[in-house]
Amino acid sequence: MDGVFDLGGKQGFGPVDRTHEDEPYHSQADARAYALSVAARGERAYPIDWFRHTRENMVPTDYLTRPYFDQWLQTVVAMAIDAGDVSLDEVISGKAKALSRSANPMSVADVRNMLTSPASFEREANGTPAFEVGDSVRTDERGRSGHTRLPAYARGANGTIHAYRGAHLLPDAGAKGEDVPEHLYTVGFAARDLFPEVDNDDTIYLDLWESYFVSA
Amino acid sequence: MDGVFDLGGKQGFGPVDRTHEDEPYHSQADARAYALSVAARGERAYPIDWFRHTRENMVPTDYLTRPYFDQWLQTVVAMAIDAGDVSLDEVISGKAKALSRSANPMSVADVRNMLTSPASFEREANGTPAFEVGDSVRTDERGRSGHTRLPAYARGANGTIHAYRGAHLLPDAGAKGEDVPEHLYTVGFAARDLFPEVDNDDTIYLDLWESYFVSA
Amino acid sequence: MEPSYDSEKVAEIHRHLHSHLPSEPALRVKALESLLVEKGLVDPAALDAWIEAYTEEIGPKRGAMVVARAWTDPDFKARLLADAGAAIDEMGFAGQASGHLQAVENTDAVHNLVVCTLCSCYPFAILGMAPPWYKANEYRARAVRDPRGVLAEFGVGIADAVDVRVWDSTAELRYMVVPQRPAGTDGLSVEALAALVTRNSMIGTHRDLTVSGA
Amino acid sequence: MEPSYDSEKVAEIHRHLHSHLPSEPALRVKALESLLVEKGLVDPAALDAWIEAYTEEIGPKRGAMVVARAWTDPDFKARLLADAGAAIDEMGFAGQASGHLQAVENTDAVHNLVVCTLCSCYPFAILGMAPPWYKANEYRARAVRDPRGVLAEFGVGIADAVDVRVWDSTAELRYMVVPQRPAGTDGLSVEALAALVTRNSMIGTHRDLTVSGA
Repeated sequence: MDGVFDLGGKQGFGPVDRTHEDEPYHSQADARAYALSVAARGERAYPIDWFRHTRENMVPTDYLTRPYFDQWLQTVVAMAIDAGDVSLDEVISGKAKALSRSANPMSVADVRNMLTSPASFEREANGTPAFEVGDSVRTDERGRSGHTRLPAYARGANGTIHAYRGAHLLPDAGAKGEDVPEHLYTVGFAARDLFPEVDNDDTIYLDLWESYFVSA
Repeated sequence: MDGVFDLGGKQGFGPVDRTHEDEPYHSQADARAYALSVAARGERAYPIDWFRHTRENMVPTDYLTRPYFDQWLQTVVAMAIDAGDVSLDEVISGKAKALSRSANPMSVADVRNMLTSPASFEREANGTPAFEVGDSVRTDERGRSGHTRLPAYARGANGTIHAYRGAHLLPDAGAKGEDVPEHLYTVGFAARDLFPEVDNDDTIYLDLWESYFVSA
Repeated sequence: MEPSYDSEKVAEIHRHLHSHLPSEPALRVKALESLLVEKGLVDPAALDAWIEAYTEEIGPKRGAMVVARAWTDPDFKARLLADAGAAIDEMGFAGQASGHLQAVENTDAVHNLVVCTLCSCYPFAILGMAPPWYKANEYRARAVRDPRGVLAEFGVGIADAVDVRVWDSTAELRYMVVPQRPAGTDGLSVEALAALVTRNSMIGTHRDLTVSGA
Repeated sequence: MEPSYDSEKVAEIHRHLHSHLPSEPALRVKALESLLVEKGLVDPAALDAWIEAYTEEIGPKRGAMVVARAWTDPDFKARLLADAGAAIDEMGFAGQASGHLQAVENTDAVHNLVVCTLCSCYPFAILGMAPPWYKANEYRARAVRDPRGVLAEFGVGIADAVDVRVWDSTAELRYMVVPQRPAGTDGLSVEALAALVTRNSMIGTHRDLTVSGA
């Protein structure tokens, strides 16, 4: 998907604002928005890429102007409306018509469990990886219509396999509710091959799935 | 330049709002902003692409959220500050410190003249055009660091020369204050070659300069 | 002084203006107008002349006259399709952004649509002020990627067999669409025909003109 | 019901929420919290547990302990660089977004910088909440294109001879930078060393740690 969220390499952005950098939450609303967005995902194990794709489909100017966890919260609410756990009318009116049929909210024990249990996105591979460390690869030129994790700045670019990472769930499929393991690689790109004005030897690394490459 | 202004093909944008479509100006402020932005460019013949590039360098969220002529006006004011016709302090304080040394504002007669005198951007060509109607061309993959007029959606794409348009001033140079004539072509691209989800035979036409192509 | 042609410098100026000018558009415009007039950089009479030109004089009626003449005068139509800038000059309509005008013709098999994805370029001299939707992010983003979807929102259905041609006018060429002459208009005068031609039909977001002018 | 996995549907829901929810962020959050609690979709005690976890318990001190141990324990450092997820699990720090953690080491010749250009992914379990700048458009846009310029804004000058490696963590791998141990710290305890490690040094926007901890 091409959209305003794909910010890497976009020009015209000014200095990085470091306000509030030493507090975990920059406001009370920020803290509540964070907690709500993780707690309300609770019972449903939404694929992480359906969450990301739902966020990507926010009104573009909201995406670029609203606080980060505020966006998470709206995304979780949009997913809940989509899945029928709450209705758009209820959210807009602020009046609950009935308890959610599926209501079985995340408990404090669930929270403690999630805080100590990292999720794994690695799965059994189908077949052997096509590339080895040191191989040259070229990325897909035009991107994909739906959710995908090849940033626009690295499309149609030549890179080198830096590491093989096993088979991970393919985000493009995850955003459609499908579990598709695919070989994942870390790929190094010479910054000068990505951005015309670069005149140094810096390297940009991206973790990319095998189907994002067009040829060796 | 890669930036939020390069909107062609970006996804996530909703329905087209047709409010105020039958009035020349959607508000009094819109009318004033238009008039100011054309009148204040007056005496200085800023290259059109310096104007465009200055607009492209607005704060990105302003670009996406502010009215069109409001953006034009701020762009003209930014160019005037850059050129020293007015100071940033004067604009921010709203208090003129002195008449502009260069003040020789556009008159009503100048306006009438501009309203009946189309500008030409065609110039004497240097050399013969490299391509003919019907030739296949491929556009540059990575764009340019500064102002340019090859939209991101048509980079690294194969197209066909539809028409030769003579030599026109190259925008990339115009944004740097340089007059560089270069052969201009109208190029047709199959929509299906630009956007993965397209399944029809529609065509997108773009007017592109010869240096935007990498090979025949 | 001359312009710096320095991207970083103007970006920084924009950031200062973002931070210090009123955030409300009408107040911002008013503040800038006062200063530019006071500095002597703008003559208020010129402002009124610009506004009036596109209120009273220059608008889509010009384009409609051009289209109606093309429908009734085959020689003019040939000249229009060959060099639209020169053809509209014959009618006294040459002006802003018409120097490299191109006319593209709808047929039973072709529908044309005009956009400028990079900055909303528009043929002012022949169509007047662009409608807000033409300048909107939504139209600029979607017209090249989903022209049929955009057209459907405008109430225009395009049969699968009809090719859509989108003209993304990002250089100095400007485009106007010559819509098809509606049936049942054989006896009409050029003026009556012009009254049937909508502004949107000349951008391409309207296709089937009717004798009722809807 | 199951999710629709329909982009258009959720985009339309977002547009409704854009139009109908309060435009002020704090009011929007409050309104949604009331409803989600009333619907029984959220337990207020769980909200407090989430907030407290990242206020009281999980933060960059964890990462700093990992770095200090790596400085003083070569075997641990080798395990950390080979499989950071497993290594931090040894220390009881495994948690959110640490399942595929990678540690990348600064040297005299290399400086590492971490970003997520597509959505601000961050190793919560080991660094706590991401600072606002990490999630900001500016950092996401510029860190891959002009890392040296961004670093200069953070007061970090990088010699031409030093290679910058930017890790754009858009998949499920997360990255932490292992900064260089400052000179003059030979006699310090692991705890004292950990106190020298800044959060930004583990993201890469700080390079030269000092014994004063600045």
